[in-house]
Amino acid sequence: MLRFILKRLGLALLVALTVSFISFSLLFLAGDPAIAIAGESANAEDIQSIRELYGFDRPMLVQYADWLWNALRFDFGQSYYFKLPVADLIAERLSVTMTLGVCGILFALFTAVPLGVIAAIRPNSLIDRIALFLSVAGQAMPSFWFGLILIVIFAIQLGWLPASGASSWQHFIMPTVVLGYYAMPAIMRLTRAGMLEVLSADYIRTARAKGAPEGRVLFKHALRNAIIPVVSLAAVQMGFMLGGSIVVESIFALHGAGYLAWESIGRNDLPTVQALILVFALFYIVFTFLADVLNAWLDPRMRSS
Amino acid sequence: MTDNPVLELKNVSKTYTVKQGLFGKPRPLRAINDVSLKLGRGEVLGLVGESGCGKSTLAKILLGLEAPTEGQVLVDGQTLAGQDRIALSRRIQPIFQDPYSSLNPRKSIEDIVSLPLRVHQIGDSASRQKKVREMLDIVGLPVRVARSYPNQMSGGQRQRVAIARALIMNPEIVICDEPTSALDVSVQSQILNLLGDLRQEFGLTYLFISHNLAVVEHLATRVAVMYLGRIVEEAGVARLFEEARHPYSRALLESVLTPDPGLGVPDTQLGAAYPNPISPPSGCAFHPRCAKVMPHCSQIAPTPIATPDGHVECHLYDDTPARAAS
Amino acid sequence: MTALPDAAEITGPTPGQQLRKRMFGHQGFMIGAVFLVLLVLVAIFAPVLAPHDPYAQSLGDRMLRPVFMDGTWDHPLGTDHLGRDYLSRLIYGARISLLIGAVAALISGLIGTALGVAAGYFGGRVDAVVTFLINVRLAMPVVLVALAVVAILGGSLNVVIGVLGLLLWDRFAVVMRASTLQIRGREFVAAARAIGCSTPRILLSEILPNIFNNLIVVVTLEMAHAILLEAALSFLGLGVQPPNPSWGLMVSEGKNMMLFEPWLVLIPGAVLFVLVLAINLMGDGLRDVTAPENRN
Amino acid sequence: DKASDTLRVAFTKELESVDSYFNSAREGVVLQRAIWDGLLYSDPATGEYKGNLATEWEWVDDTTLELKLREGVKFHDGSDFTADDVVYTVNFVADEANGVVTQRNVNWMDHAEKVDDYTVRIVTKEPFPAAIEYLSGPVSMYPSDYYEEVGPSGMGLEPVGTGPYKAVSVEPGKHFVLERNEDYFDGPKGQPAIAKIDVRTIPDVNTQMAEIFSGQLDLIWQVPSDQAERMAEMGQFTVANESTMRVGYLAMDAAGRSDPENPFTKLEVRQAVNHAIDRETIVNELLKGKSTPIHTACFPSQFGCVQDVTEYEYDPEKAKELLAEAGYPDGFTTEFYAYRDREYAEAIASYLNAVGIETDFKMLQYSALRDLNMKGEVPISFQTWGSFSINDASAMVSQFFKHGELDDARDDEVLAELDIADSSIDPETRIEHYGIALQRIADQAYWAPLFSYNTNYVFTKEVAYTPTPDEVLRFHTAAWN
Amino acid sequence: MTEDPILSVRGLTLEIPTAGGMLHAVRGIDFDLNRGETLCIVGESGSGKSLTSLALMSLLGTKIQRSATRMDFDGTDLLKASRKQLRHLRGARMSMIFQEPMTSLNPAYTIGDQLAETLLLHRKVSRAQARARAVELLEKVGITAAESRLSQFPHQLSGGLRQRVMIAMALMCEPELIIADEPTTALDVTIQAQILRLLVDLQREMNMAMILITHDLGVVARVADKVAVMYAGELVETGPAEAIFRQPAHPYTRGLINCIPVPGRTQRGARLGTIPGIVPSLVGDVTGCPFRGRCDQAVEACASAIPLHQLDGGAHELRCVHPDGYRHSQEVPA
Ligand SMILES: Nc1ncnc2c1ncn2[C@@H]1O[C@H](COP(=O)(O)OP(=O)(O)OP(=O)(O)O)[C@@H](O)[C@H]1O
Ligand SMILES: Nc1ncnc2c1ncn2[C@@H]1O[C@H](COP(=O)(O)OP(=O)(O)OP(=O)(O)O)[C@@H](O)[C@H]1O
Ligand SMILES: [Mg+2]
Ligand SMILES: [Mg+2]
Repeated sequence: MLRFILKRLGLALLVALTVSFISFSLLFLAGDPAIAIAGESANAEDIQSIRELYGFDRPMLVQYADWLWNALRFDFGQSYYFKLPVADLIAERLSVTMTLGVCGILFALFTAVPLGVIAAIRPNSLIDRIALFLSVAGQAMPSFWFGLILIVIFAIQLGWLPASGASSWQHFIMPTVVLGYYAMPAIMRLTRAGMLEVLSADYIRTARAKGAPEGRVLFKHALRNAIIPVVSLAAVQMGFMLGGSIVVESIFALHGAGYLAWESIGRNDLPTVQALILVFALFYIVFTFLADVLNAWLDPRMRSS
Repeated sequence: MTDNPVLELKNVSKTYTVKQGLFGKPRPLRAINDVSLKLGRGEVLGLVGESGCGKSTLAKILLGLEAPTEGQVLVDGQTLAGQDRIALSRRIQPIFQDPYSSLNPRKSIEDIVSLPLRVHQIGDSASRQKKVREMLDIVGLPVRVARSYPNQMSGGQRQRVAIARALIMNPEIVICDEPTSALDVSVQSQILNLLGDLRQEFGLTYLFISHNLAVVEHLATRVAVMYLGRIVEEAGVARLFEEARHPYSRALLESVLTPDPGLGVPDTQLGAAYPNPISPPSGCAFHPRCAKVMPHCSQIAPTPIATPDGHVECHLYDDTPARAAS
Repeated sequence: MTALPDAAEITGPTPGQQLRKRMFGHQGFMIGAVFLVLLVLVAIFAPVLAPHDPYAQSLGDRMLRPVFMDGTWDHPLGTDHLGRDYLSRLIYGARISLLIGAVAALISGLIGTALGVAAGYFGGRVDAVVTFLINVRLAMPVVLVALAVVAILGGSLNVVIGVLGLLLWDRFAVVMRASTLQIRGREFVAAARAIGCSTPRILLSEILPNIFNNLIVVVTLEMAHAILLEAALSFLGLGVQPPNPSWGLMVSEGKNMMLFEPWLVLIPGAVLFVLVLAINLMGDGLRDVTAPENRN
Repeated sequence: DKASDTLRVAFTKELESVDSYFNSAREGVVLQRAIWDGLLYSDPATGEYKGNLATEWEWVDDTTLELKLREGVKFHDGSDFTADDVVYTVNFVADEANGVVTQRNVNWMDHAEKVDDYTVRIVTKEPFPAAIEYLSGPVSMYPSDYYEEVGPSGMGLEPVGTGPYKAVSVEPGKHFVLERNEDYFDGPKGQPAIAKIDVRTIPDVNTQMAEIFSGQLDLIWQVPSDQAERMAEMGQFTVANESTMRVGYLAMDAAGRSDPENPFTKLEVRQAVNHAIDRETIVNELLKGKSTPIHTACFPSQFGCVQDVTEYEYDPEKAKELLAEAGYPDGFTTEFYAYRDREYAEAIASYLNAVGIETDFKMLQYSALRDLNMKGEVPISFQTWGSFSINDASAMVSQFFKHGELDDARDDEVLAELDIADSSIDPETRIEHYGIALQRIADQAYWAPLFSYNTNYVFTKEVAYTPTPDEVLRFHTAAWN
Repeated sequence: MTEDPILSVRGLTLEIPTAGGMLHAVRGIDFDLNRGETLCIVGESGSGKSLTSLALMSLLGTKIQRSATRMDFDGTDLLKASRKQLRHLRGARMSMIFQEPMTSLNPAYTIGDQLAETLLLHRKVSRAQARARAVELLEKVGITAAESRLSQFPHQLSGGLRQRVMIAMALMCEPELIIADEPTTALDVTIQAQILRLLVDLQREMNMAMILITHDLGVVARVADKVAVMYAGELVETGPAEAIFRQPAHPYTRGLINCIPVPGRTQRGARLGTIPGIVPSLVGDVTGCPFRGRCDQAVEACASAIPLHQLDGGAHELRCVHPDGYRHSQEVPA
């Protein structure tokens, strides 16, 4: 188990390193950051001096090594735009995004897993069909559009919920739904498919042949096995969600990391964008890593190997 | 024994590295352990042994699907590695166990059977078609199946298709890896009859792998018994079935349940400990299950002892280690 | 000689026939397919169907309401913020969405299939490298990276298609790898090798036909994915550029007046939803009809 | 709201820094006017200059301005405002090495000298007639000890000034809370009426509107015309419209920097572009409010912005003819860049398309477009310029036609005229030479000036506020009804 | 045989609705089973053996329709029993062992948990007592170091061991009837012999009735007291093992016996007997003898209803138009 964790950790680090390099080189091509720093009224000399000041005239690999070295110490440089340390900026905004992500995944799990289980218990029933349609429709719904519709209905027409901001739990309801519903279909399908597969497994028949009551068969014997892949998927989705929070945060004016990313792209604020890509990637990597470890722990076949 | 073997294995070993679990440590697994075998022209060599003992691995090596880690495979006295794989595949053809997975479900029967011809660029399409029809007839399939797909056929019919494909190149050697174990007995007998007929008609040489001793007895001329990657006993079929020497061979024979009511279930006197191929027992790999185990069996690995028509690998038949131990 | 009186009639349908029969019998697939075909026809015949020039602006006729909201039949779905006919723009917009979906899925399909099949078939190091690449790709936040790249290169149809094509290959790789792995273990592949088939031949004529169904399923799903992503990028202003009538862009433009003229947002969003739903229904249907448990 | 004596306002843009020298945003100007004071003050209604932190001022020579400071003024941190603060502030911002982002606002100053505790001299680099305007606008006074200690980033997080409001809470880019400065001196700005200002950044206009509908905001501004119109119709809000100094125009690559062969090097093509666009309709249908069509390369109210130059009326037929004359009977295709107001840019592109100029529309971020512009890779673009609310033509025409990297005309004649106009002290001379330059720009159709912008302010009926034409929200003039 | 049979089945019919129509998987099966007796059901793949066994345990999926004129287990009418009654029967008084030892144990729980569960479900015992019983039974099925096995997971055991665990699990509550569906098909021949022997010994010791399902005639011959030969959903021949093997009456039974090579009996290399053709489809109406298409004794009458003949004075029953299973010269071949 320890061996597994260590190997998995090594892989995670390698992935993180590669992502950081890709994101760095991608944005390296982005054009001249000096102009972004200099602002609207700078002249050519200003820009040249900024270029030298920040070391933009050095070769890319040198700049990358420099950046990476600093990044390892949680120093992602200064935001060109805010003139503040990127790390502080992101740290401050992450809480909103994390809250949103956690709420989103919980929303998805708490709706999708029961639905998937019910659908699997009664395949081809009305509930199953409804759940299936919901999942297809859910995946087809553009989240920006869904968000706008929710605002029109619940904030404007009904006035039940606030349209923007993050100052109370009500503010998180609509963003949570918009962010969470996108992960729902996948989780629901996997739960359903997993349950269906497990329910047709021989050991479920064994449990019934023992005289176990149906509830025990479903929850103790079936769900326990079906839930294992759902854990990984939820982690993957959580990683995606944080990256997908850009759209949601921009619609609901939540000042989270996603919104910061969008604005920073617009402002050519490269250190911030670079750091954010890395941070989002790290989240994905950490979540999948944790999920794998949790999986290994949940699944005795992996635990004991 | 054959002096002029068409196929010969010399000290062949095959080691896989297997990982246990997703990230477990890779460990070596000796699927085949220093095996030597000879196969004479027109012979049927039955290969028996329990699941995981290395039968299929041996078949794959003979088919050139896997390279042996050590040792040589000789075809007509020439090493297999040196020969052109394409040329070789004209002479050795396979029939696999599972007729459901051995045919490409996306191809018509005609495509499947003619594939060897096309690969080896033999004949034009008309002559190939003719040949396919002939072949289908030989294996007892109506010609109209040529346009069908595997999923439209029963298991027995599919196995016939597989046989047709194997024989269309007029091979000398056919490697049959449990060709009937997925079939019902009523179909099994058809396929066994067919294999027997074809052998006579075309003078084929078979390596016939099976775990069903009754089937082996019926078809084979010689039998090799495999245990954990080694051939522990090899003998002519009559000899083996009359007086098997190795305790494992005997246990195998005793386990055969003939349809004789009233005889009851035999006691094989085998231990239940199932060997793990990754960490095989020391000395004689069979010793933990052996009814006649002797003290030195767990320390010294037996070596082959020649018998009139083969060999056996058991300390019961060589007294050197016993003497050495005492 | 052994010609047995074989009573078995070979009457069953071929795999192709079976598949077609199941496809036509699958409700979801048919609904999706009908809608998709309709939308494709609309896209092809856009010049014939569109009542107006989708680019012709008339600043005096801005945001006229659609006919079901007291508008006139002259502009059945009203006009946008520059007085352009909404229906015509929607019709032309179908071209953009479909084009982006198709080409992006094609590009990513090629990349992902090549990687996935190679990983599945060759295993070992190749597999390790491809798996690593997939992990790296999955770790990169798609929307963020796409936005950044589009911001760098400037938004245009080609850039958007290229970026999406280069970003969405992961599912292809994952699915193709798994399918290949499964097929590779089948005995007919071993048989083909024993017969003497070359590796390219095995890949192309033995393996590919068997994973093609799965490929098609992923193609449809990724097409839908690409269309949605394009819309999201355009919505965020970093996708297809005006005056192209991208549906995402239309939602984004309509968004400004959302509180007063919600139909400006609802209509293009609904069309987008229907298109993606149709493709997803089709993909889902395909997945159902080609699922292994349905195979004989 | 009135009950809690808090005015809740929304900003659209994330403000990078509250330190007014380190942001170039309109929002920054708004906070600057609330938190700090300039030495002088310009009455937004009349344009008349008044003393603010300085009470008297006088040109000692062409480049030296002597100011007498107001006594008894205290910074929010309790320290006294003295000549040291002026000297420190001016010397700090005038030093290019300190990286003030709005260089144009400060780089005319060379340094400041202390004469006595309440008298300072500001020395300009060259004769600079617009100095008074700048001193009453963007140049505000910082506490020397505090600024020295915390620097721009500290000032951005915990700003300290003398202004009518003090900042009590700053979350960069997101949320600012200001409180009335109870000790505010009796200056020209007057005493603030509202106790607390709460500014939240809400980037989406719809959300802002949703919030004001649901009573979560009291005032929003920069509301697009369509929405403002609808909100006015609702009757629940006060909608006030004021013009701004921002001018929208098309810049064309007449100098052939992007490609010596590019169509815009031809006068007829540039004239055709000018004729192709229906400024009236755009103003009436899109911008509305107090916007007007513009024909010169500056904002009409700016000093020196003469109006009697060649005007190109909307005439698509003429445009097509001109294109044919230039050798493009079937038109041509060009990249068309823009960085804001996609709606307007799209409308303009559509007008160009109508006369045969096909546009490959490229919406870029400001910095990206500027980057391209400076490299000379932009054939035609839709640009806007707000002159930093400086009511002097130099803030616009001289910015772009003096062969800088953004100058796509590179006309020596224009350059010569502007040089004279910019550095002359004599108003008549200035007007004359700006006139010649502007006439030449119009004749050569280097630009296609289009329209001026306006701003809509929407606030609840509880709020009393009169906007000013310089697009600056002045909290200290707001009150409750 | 005066005592009442523990299990009595009459006219058991199972129908499965499919896309192509109703699949008549099992049609009118009758048999009785006495305490301590072993019944072997033998037949080709797809003949309905597993369905029959699941029907006895009432474990069929909801889709499959079960009907019968009589299905009694020791006085309980299985057809009318409530879910709760069934639950109390299953595992406690009738147990089942499945074919696939690899997949029949829940991978998520330890052997000990799964063994104890059966007892805890039916008897008021403590966990410790349940585990003690588990150890006892594991030892009984020949597993050494049983105590330490309790904490192992199924994947850590080999196939033979798992099947032993399955058997132990089935015996936890000392059931009166044990149904084993091909318990040894997936195992190696040597292990098969061990497991079968174990089953037979335990059955004798505990005096259980057993239904053993298999397609291996060798197994049948060695284990069965009674044999039921199943073909395409029907029992074509039933009777004492001795009788069936000495004098197989039904052409299908004869065909089966002739198919298999028997060392020492069939001539090496000689042609084996065959049954040509394949099993008929059972979708739609099924009339007459399902074997007639493959039968060398078929006559026209085979297409109509088939009578049941009693041989040897009752215990041996044959479902065939020919009273002794052979066509006689006056009958016209079909
Ligand atoms: N590709 C491989 N990688 C690793 N190990 C393998 C591989 N192929 C086979 N083995 C191992 O080698 C051993 C022999 O396998 P092989 O398939 O030859 O057995 P077999 O005798 O054919 O068994 P069966 O009767 O089940 O077909 C087994 O332990 C198996 O797990
Ligand atoms: N759930 C089901 N749905 C549809 N058909 C089924 C179902 N279960 C079984 N069948 C069909 O019923 C028939 C009898 O199946 P059953 O499993 O009883 O056969 P069997 O005799 O046990 O065969 P085997 O020896 O292969 O285990 C087969 O044709 C099978 O395809
Ligand atoms: Mg094998
Ligand atoms: Mg079965």
